Amino acid sequence: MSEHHVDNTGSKFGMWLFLYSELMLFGGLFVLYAAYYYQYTTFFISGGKQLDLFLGTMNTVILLLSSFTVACSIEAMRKNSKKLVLLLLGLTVFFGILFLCNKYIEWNHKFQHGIYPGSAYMEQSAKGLVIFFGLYFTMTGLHALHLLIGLIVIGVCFFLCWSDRINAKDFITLDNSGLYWHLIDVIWIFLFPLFYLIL
Amino acid sequence: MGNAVKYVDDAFIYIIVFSLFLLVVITATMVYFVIKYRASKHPEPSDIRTNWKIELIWTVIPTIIALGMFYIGWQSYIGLRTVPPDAIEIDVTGMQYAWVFRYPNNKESESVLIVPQGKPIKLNITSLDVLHSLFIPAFRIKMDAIKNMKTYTWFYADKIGNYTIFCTEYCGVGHADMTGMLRIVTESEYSEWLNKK
Amino acid sequence: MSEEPSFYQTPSSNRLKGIWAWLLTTDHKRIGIMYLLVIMLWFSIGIVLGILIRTNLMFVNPKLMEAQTYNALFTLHGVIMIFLFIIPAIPSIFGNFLLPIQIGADDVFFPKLNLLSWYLYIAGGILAIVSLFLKGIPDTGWTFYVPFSINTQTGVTLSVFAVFILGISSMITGLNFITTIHRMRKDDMGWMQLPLFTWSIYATSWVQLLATPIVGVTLLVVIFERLFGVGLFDPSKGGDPLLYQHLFWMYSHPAVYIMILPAMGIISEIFPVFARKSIFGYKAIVASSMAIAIVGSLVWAHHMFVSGMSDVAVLVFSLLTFLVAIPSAIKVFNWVSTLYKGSIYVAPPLLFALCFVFLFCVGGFTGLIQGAAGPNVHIHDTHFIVGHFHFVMFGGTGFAFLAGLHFWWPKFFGRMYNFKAAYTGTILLTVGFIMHYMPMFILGLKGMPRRYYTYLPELQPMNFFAGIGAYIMVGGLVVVLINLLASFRRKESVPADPWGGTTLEWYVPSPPPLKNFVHEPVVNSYPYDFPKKFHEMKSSGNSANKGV
Amino acid sequence: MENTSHEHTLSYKGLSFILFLLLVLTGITVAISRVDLGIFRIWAALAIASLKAAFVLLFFMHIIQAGKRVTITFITTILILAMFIGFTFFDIAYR
Repeated sequence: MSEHHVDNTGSKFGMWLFLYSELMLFGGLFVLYAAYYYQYTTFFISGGKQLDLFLGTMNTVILLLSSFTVACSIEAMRKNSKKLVLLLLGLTVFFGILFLCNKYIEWNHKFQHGIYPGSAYMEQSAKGLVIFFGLYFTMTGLHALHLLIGLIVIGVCFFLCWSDRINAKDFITLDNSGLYWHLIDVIWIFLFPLFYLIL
Repeated sequence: MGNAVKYVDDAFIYIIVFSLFLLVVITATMVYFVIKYRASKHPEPSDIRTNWKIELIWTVIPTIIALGMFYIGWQSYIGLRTVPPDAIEIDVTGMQYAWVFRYPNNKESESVLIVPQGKPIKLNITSLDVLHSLFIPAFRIKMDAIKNMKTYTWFYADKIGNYTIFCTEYCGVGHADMTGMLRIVTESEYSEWLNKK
Repeated sequence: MSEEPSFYQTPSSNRLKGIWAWLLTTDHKRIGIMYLLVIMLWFSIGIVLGILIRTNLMFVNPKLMEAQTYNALFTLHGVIMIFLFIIPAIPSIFGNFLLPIQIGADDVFFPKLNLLSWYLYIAGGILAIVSLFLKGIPDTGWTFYVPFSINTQTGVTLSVFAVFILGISSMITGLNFITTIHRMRKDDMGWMQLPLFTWSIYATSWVQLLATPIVGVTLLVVIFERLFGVGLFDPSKGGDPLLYQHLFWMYSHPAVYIMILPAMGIISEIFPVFARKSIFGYKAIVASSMAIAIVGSLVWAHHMFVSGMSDVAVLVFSLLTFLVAIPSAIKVFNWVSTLYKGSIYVAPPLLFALCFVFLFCVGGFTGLIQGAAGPNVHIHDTHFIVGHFHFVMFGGTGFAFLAGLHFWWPKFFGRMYNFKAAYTGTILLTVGFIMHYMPMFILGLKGMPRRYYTYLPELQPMNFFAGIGAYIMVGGLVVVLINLLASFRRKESVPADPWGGTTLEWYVPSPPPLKNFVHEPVVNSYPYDFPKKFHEMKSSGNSANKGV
Repeated sequence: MENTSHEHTLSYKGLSFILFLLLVLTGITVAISRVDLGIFRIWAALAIASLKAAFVLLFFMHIIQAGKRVTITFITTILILAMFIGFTFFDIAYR
């Protein structure tokens, strides 16, 4: 009978199921985005122009790099080169923090121009613009929150690798954490054009 | 033109009759089986597992019945949505907790809607605050009132009398008191009232 | 098998003692029992609130309560009954306890996650209570429609967050079950050997997994709206309240299927056992479960026919609504046909199941009336709706829940209840139920809106009558529940298979031991093979064989 | 017990190549956003984003190696989300 054997395929399947639910979580907001884009196209274009394309692109590149380092770290784990794993995970955390710093700069910049939900400036703006920035803050905010959680997860993985509790024989935790991190990347891959490139 | 109400009622009757019939058949069959095949009378059960012909039949027939119900329901809905061109347009505004009606000559009335007999009436509905819903059961009409959005409904004012108006979208503490009165009066009475001050 | 200690005597992890053996357990059976306890508690609270509401409506004039109190009460009644009772009840109690046993496994795939989802459920419940005392009882109705839910001063933020947490709990349970069914079935149990209850839980779990996050994020936006004024749903800032309704029903309509699908699963288990005969059309029932789960996810906007939505959408969603009725009809026909040429023994579970079929049919047929676009306009948001969904939710899911409770009670606790009291309770409950909810259809057709603490005086007799029905119904319910509790006072224990069932849970002792199976379970090539079962029972020389 | 860990996955070199492709695609999507494509603006951006996401899913997340079960359920999920978005437009687009 089923003794507690290790079923990595099962754990991974469970992780994927979790990722589906995350997709649907953002999916709800994508429904909102699609509907409001249809309704307020011109305002979305003018709103998009007010966003910092350079910072947005930088963040895309940073996240792609971090995804790459995570993918490599799993490869390195498979090859049992612990030092490389730690280096790559460290890099990932670094990229993640860099992303959040960029986000902070960007949001801060917007706030200083009075662009934030419920601000006096927004009250006077056109409704389409309020909606655009409402979506922008909600979606990138939720994304940043996920990234923060991802950072903690990757950080924990770092220490587990350090103490050999994740090792070449059993690295399903790292594998699954990697999946989560990639999903954050995938979501950003869509958020980036939807907000920054609608010009 | 006063047929919108009739169409809706016909749809009701059509669906209810079919449903009642099926309900009775299903329940009766079930009870009959329970009695006929009770263990004391029928100790040896047979081993029937499936029968694709029957499955197919009772998939197709309900589908046809359901599509029939859909069609008749949709037809009656079209009647509720197609406003005759000669309709009198009245603006309706819902607010916590009253209805305000504005007539073609900009006269306003609160909670009482007065319309002339023998005319189709179009109601253009909006809201000042939260969601409301204008409901006149006698004419089978209901439509939500939404801030910054225009919705409409219409009815044919065929019989003189007083009819109750309800709010059916929950809107707060005064929700149940947000009722009004629809008064259908004669043409002359209406114009007299409309042009008074 | 009496030498094998039951799971009650064997703490599941380490050497936990006393209360900790429960609170820190990862045993799916203990978690199921813990759910049972808490969910029954919430159910009782919900019933009390409901009876208060109906008592108030019995009379037009001497008012039991103010409008604000009434609004708070129906909000609480809705939130508790939906999010804390009906949605979790069957998957969390019966799913947890039985699903692993039915597929021959010793636990769910993620036992710790399972415990976590229980704690999330508790946390959500506690948060819901806290929200009452912090900022006043929410008064929005369980639907939290914007913009009212954004504007009202009551403690909506916290209760919405509570619902969000309950959603996560439900989602995790679904995730766990899907993985369990995929990965932990006995090797020789293929998809067409799964018991129908497991199938229905499988279909339900997918809905839980994919639909719940949508309402999760929607409620988060409502919270952002209340805290920061984002404006996404606020019409005065350019938001579109109809989009809230779309997103809300995108979850909450499928949630109806989260409630009814497992109920149908229970009924599909009970009918064959008490007819001593295989379920009629196993594959058709499986297919209709999946069809309901999929098509049922695409009919959400039939809650919005008068919301100002486009007529095209009304057309599409009305059509789809009628289509989703068909798999439900197929199931009903299959259940009834199962009785044909059976050898029927009307034990309490079957009596509940028979009542279920009748009440569920009434609920389903009145649902057709609402699916039709024209009639829907008239009865939307009236008492007709209240009657309809109580027939489906209580007459359907509630009765199936009670049926399941009577069916598996011996398996859970190893004790049998008194049959006579169970019959009496069931009859009282059903009669009261019909007296209580039938008048609502007429009230609704006459134009009595829902969520009104008062009404037109001419409707009083019928409301009074409905109120009497409510008291009879609750009386029946009390009899049923007390009878179940009274079973603990009986000394004699129950054999492994008191009913003669064919699915695997009847091959383990009642209550089961920690590892569920004393012997390696044998999977039948057909899960409802009654001739084989009879043969086994004869050869073991005992009609109620004590474990295999 | 199936085990995915020994199935062949991309080497560092392969992963680097995918990263390179992703960066190039990012460049392209930024570049064409400067061109006025009218209503195709959003579709072009989404097409490139989908391509990028596909690369991440295929080569970083190894969705194929995770088994048929994952591939099928993933596609189903995406389809359901697409239907949710699409069906909303029965309302939005005809209001």
